[in-house]
Amino acid sequence: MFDKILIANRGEIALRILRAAKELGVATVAVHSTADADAMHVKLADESVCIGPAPARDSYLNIPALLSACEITGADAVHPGYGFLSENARFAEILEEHNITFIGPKSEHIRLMGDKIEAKATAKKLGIPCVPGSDGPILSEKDALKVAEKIGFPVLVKAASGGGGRGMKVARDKHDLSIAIATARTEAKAAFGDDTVYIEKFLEKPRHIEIQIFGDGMGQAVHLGERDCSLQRRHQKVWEESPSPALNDAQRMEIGEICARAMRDMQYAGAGTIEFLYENGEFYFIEMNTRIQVEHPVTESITGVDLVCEQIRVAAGSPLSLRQKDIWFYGHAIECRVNAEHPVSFRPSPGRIAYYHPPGGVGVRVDSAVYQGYTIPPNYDSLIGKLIVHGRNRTEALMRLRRALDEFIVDGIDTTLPLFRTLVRNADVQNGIYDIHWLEHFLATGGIEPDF
Amino acid sequence: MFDKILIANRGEIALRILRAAKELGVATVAVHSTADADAMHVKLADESVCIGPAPARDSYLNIPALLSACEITGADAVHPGYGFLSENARFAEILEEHNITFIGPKSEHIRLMGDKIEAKATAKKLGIPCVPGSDGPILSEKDALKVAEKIGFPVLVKAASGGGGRGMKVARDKHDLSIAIATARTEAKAAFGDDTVYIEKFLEKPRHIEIQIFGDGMGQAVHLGERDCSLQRRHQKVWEESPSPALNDAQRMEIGEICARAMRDMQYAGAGTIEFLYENGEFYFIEMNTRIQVEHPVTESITGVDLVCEQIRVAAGSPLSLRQKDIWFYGHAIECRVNAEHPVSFRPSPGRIAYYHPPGGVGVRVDSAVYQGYTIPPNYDSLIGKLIVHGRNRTEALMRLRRALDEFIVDGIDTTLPLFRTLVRNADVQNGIYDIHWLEHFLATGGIEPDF
Amino acid sequence: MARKAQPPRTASRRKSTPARAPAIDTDLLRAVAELVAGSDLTEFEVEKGDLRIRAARTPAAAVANVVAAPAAVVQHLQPTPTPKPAATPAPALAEPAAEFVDAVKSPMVGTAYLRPNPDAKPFIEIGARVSVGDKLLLIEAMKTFNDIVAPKSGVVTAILVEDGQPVEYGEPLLVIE
Amino acid sequence: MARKAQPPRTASRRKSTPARAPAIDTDLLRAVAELVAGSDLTEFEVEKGDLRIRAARTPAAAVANVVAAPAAVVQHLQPTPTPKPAATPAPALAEPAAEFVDAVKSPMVGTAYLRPNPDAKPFIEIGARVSVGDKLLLIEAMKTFNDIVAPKSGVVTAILVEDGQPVEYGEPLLVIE
Repeated sequence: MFDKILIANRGEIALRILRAAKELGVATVAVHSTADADAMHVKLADESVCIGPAPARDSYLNIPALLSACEITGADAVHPGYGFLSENARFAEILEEHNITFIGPKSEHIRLMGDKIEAKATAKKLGIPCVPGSDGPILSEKDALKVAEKIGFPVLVKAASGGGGRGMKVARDKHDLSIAIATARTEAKAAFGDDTVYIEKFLEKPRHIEIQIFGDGMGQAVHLGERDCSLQRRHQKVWEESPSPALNDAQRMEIGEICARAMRDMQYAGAGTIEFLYENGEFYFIEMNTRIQVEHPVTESITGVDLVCEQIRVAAGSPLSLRQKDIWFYGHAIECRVNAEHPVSFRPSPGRIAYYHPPGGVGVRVDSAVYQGYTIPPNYDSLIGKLIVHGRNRTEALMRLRRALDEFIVDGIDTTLPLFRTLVRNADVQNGIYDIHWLEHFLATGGIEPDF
Repeated sequence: MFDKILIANRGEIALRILRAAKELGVATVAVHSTADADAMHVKLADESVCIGPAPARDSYLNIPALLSACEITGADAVHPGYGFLSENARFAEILEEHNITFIGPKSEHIRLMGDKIEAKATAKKLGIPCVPGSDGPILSEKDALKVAEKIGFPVLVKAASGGGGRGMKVARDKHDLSIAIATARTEAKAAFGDDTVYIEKFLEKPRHIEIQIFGDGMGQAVHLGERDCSLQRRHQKVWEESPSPALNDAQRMEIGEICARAMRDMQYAGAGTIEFLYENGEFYFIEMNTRIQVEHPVTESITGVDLVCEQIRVAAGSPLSLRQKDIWFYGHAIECRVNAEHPVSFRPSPGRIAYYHPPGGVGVRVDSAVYQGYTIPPNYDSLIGKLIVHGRNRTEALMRLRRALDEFIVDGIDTTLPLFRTLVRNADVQNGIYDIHWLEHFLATGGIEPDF
Repeated sequence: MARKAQPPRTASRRKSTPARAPAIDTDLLRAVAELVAGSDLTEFEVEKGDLRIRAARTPAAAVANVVAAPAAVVQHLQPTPTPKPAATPAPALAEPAAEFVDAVKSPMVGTAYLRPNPDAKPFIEIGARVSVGDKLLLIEAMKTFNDIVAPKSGVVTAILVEDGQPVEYGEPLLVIE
Repeated sequence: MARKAQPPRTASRRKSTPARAPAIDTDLLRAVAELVAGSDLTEFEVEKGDLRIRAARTPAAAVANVVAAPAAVVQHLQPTPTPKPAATPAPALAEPAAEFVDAVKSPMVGTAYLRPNPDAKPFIEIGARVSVGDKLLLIEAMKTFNDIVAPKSGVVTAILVEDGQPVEYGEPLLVIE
């Protein structure tokens, strides 16, 4: 096991990592920008190092500063969390060169899955179902049309280096197609410096369903079921749950086993998530995230497995603590991402938390790095906490979520709690009838009371 | 299902009941003394009624006031929690006479188990293992000696109406015996107005292990495993865990099934706990509590069953939501009872909570009715919250408890948090090697740092 | 809407009168009255859902030791409002009843009656002069009617409950000055 | 021991210097210095485990706009203290470094060296007069030694780091007046 882990992140995930390290008896180093000197994980860590000014590129993305922090504290491993350098293959390599363990997959796997076209080709090769489309970049319009006609309109033109919804255009017919290609190329060139595009079948009303996998890097791998993250706003997940209201046990085990087998073949190490669109009983690979995800507690709740501890154990060379046959799924879990944003306008609301009281009691978990008197800096994302509930079944989880949301108090700033209080009372949400467009449509109808 | 439940209690259990009712969609009435007007469950309830002044006998024990509160609010059921009127058979009967459901067992069972001699006779008849001793009250010294010699010294002389350690005397030989009987009689007469005493075998270093049972009142009953509550101070439980470090699966299922069968025979309704002393592989019945216990979350954590919801459901006439074969025990749970007391002197410390920050994250549950700015009144018991952790095994639970205790902040008053921070680091506790005297001996050695 | 830091916002959900009767939330009334009485306001209005409260007063001259004129309170209330989630900030008004330190308070939980029977005249009315021991109202608890009598002599300056209203322990019933 | 309500008591666990060296917790030093300098105290002592800090000052006459005499700080520190649970209230002193607004601060994380090599004399000493651009110390980061030069001319009145001490971004290094 490691002696000392440096946590190369901030916010709730930094605290999550710190908790896992403490539970394993490993010392912790918190690194932080000047804006995060008062962060909870900084206060709780064994040591802390200020690594730079508020802008992330000068602190949390500053590889030399992180290396120096490892050096002066003697940390022998780095947990990158999510975002920031968590999917930066170069960072993983540099750490390795300095004999510091990167708690994550092999750098070659990070790199492979970071390239959308490469990732898709790999997935296909590994037997993971993919969206039909061009097998690689589109070289000409003629080429594009041939593919589009083969898979059938509507199709989606996507930038190879894209992400977060940028560089994506729908074409509903032949005429649309050339415009879509030109627009996607221009956007992608501007945003990512790379105008490579490819074509995929466009799904009208898919759900977002992802499979949590875990590998030991030596050919053992398991899946831990799915998460349904279809409730999204601007491609940001808002509400995640497991099991998906759309899947039955047979479907779950089938897609799960496909993913686990692929990871065995890859000799993948650590936690990963294979994201799919799901429509009419079919799964279509979107991408693979080679890190822990924001919504991992949903899986922890229904499996009883501590995924971050498991990441650390595996990175330290231990075998997986579980086999597929030991993993069961009990009950139902839901996570709400509570943001410091106005619940109607979604305008960020940094500032001082005047009163904070998280909910408690049976089946309620709160992962939050804020506390009363804490000032949320304006420099980073607006996630202030995750409320995760677990119940014996989906109804129990929903009722528990409702009561927990009603107990949750965050005063002094705006939060998206009113959004969740509305969602948990919505009939479509209660019935599990939603796709990735549902929330945007719902928000467009203006059903949220800001003081709810 | 009920329309409206009146919560005839205060503190964390009142909030616990409120949460269960909310999750079942039932309206709630909080009743409170003048000292509890600011209590969290009062703030969260749909309605609240002040039923009297601070002294419990004029408020929480005031049956006419509780009935009037039911009447003016239209509550159709009363949950008594633990303590106060929870084991008052007369209260259950009066409610019944007013067509209000008492959420608890039949009044005859409360009465039966409230009388120690009757309870033991019933347990014996139902096949529950008992401490060998006199089959009823001791009528003469000669009689007492005959019993003592049959079961072997040392023996314990106990008051039939006793409780909380009062009216109990150990006799190690014939000479001790007559003194012990006389002293116990005098104490019992003074404390309970009843000098009836009986004799039992005295166990030197037993553990306290109790079985959680649940019946539907119609002959169905299940057990939900055991809780080990051996860590006690002055007969008050301090730390409870499940499974017991002392039992194996076969022992657990054997004693559990004995208890469940007894409850089937009794046609017991609702939650109950059968308490045993355990020494050298044998169980000895102590008493049965016909109510929810403080430490019920330990069982909820390892079984996933919400016991308070289940109490409400069964009282409303529903069948049990589970059969014995559906109940499994997953992982390990530990509860610490955090009191507003000095951690060394145990002097109560009522007052205003200046800063409150409960721990969060995976596997951590906090049941507490306090909040920042809340003033703990001096009129009631000093329990301010329960920290419950759950892990995949005992080691994970202990490490999680340690990290959660280190995150827990309650400022402005003294709490017993330093006691638990010490216990979780103690080798005997870590090894599960303790009996009901262990904690008293440990405290006598003065190992607690008040600022730990 | 102003946020209040503590006690928890959920405090706003408290209502001390039962949901089945279109009863008056006396805590709120008292709080509004206090708010206005202790201020320079001459008029104050609160509206929320079906509920509307308006309070007005004639400003007293700013002379030391002169008691402010009692605030007049008007309340309209429709039947039971739909339950709202706990966090909905209702008009947040803290520490009610503190100003009625001299009021006659209910010694028990029950239902207050201002008349001996539904057809009779009230025991007392505002402005009535009462002597120690005079019957003021009845509180029904457990099917028994309990007499509430005047603890001192004086003039009844306020009656704070309505006929048939449920009352808590310690709830102010009326003021004798 | 006094309790501090916020930030969480666990704050006390923070130590900015690595556990492997018996280094001086300069934050704490500065905080104690500030505490004493900004007060009427003439002497102040903190003791916790192996650590003992004593600060004393000659009281300045109470004349407006006269800068208080700098507090003298003495520190004794044994090798790495045993880790303690987070809640152990160490001497709780908030907002260090705020008073060194004019100090030369570290532009990076690394290890500070006061000498060009272990056998050489220090670049500067207290009382030295320096000009803009003069080399003050080195900070090693990623095996590279980075020169830290004087941003202004003046006299070095304080050196806040020791030779070989790890420094954070923004940590005050020395004061030029």
